[in-house]
Amino acid sequence: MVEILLTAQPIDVPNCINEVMLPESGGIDVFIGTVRNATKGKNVLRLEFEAYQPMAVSEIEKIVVQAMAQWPLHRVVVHHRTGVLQVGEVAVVIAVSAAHRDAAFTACRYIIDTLKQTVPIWKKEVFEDGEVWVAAHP
Amino acid sequence: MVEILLTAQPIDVPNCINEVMLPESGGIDVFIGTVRNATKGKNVLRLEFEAYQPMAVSEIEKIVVQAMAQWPLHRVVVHHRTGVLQVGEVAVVIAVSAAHRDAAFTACRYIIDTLKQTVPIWKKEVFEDGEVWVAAHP
Amino acid sequence: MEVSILAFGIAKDIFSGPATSMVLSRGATVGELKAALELKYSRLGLLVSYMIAVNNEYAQDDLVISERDEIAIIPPVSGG
Amino acid sequence: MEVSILAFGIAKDIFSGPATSMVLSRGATVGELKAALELKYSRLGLLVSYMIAVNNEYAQDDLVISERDEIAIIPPVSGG
Repeated sequence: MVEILLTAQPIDVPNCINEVMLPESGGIDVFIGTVRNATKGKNVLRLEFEAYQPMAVSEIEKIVVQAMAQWPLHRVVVHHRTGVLQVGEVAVVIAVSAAHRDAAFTACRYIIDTLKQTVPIWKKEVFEDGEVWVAAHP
Repeated sequence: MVEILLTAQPIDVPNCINEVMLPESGGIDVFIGTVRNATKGKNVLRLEFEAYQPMAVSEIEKIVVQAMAQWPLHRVVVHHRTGVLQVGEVAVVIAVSAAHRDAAFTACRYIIDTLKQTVPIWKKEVFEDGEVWVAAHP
Repeated sequence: MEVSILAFGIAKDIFSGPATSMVLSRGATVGELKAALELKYSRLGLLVSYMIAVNNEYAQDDLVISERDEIAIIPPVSGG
Repeated sequence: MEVSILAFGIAKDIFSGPATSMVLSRGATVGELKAALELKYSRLGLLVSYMIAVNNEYAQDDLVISERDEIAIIPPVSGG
């Protein structure tokens, strides 16, 4: 019903989608976060994701449990990459299925928004002239 | 930048997603509508979609143009099936990419909501004991 | 003038086919076409609503129809 | 008692490694740990904010720490 994965391997997006498609599901929403080639006009060479693994998984679980308590969902899959990612690579996939689209859209948005606020995963952007841990400084 | 397709062939979901993923895109939202196995507690055997082809494509184009005028989107792909579909098959895919997730989510939701209101495509649900054109009668 | 009206979805059932034709006075409007259709096909009145499309665009009642127009009846849509 | 504190993200740079250790009085709280850390590592104060996790849960300042706890410093997260 719920599948959460932190992985150093490339994320298999079609597989994430297949996992949530059930005969009783009519609406599926999928969010895919990829590595952008620029931040505030500066070229990004690559990203590095670091996770506090057990706590990150447990915080994602909490978010998914909260989402399933609020909306009538069928299945939820959250896969998040760790390690070094090149531009264009998939950093996160959130796939949500429900009987109707409203629950799928709303829950998918809730999960990614909350994940970005509470889950102990850190992103370092590497530029031509240096690197920075995102969100650390004002 | 925009790809709209009405097709009697199965929709290739991974291909729709690949079409919208650009190096400058950080957020991609994908809606997938599938054939549910039941409506209001009645078993659905299959669906039939009929489209007024040229007008359907032109109405989808209008919706996408409106979405691109309202939100900073990179690419939009809309594929919609026609003909006979079995339970579990994909009826529609809407994939939207943008630099940030807010535009992708909001535009994807706008496109599917408006498509269901204005695009001349009709769905017939076939049950064990009959069939009905959806939304035709009060 | 005689115009042909394409039918989709439940309108095909109502017209017993993918199109019907109507004889209208020259300069007739979409509103007049709808009135004539409803007279001939009383089941149209049982629909939630329906629209007329002229040359692939939704048409208002005051639009004047010509014989060369592609006209279609658009019952409530249900795609997606 | 001596406790070990795991570091992630920018906290690894600040601690110059993946963990640091602090000597605290028995019965010390998370708030006391934070004060001691900020005294030892002044760059912590330059962060937007940071949290302490105890046994994989975000901890409030009044939580009492024991030597067996798994303690981690959680600088502002940026996953997704």
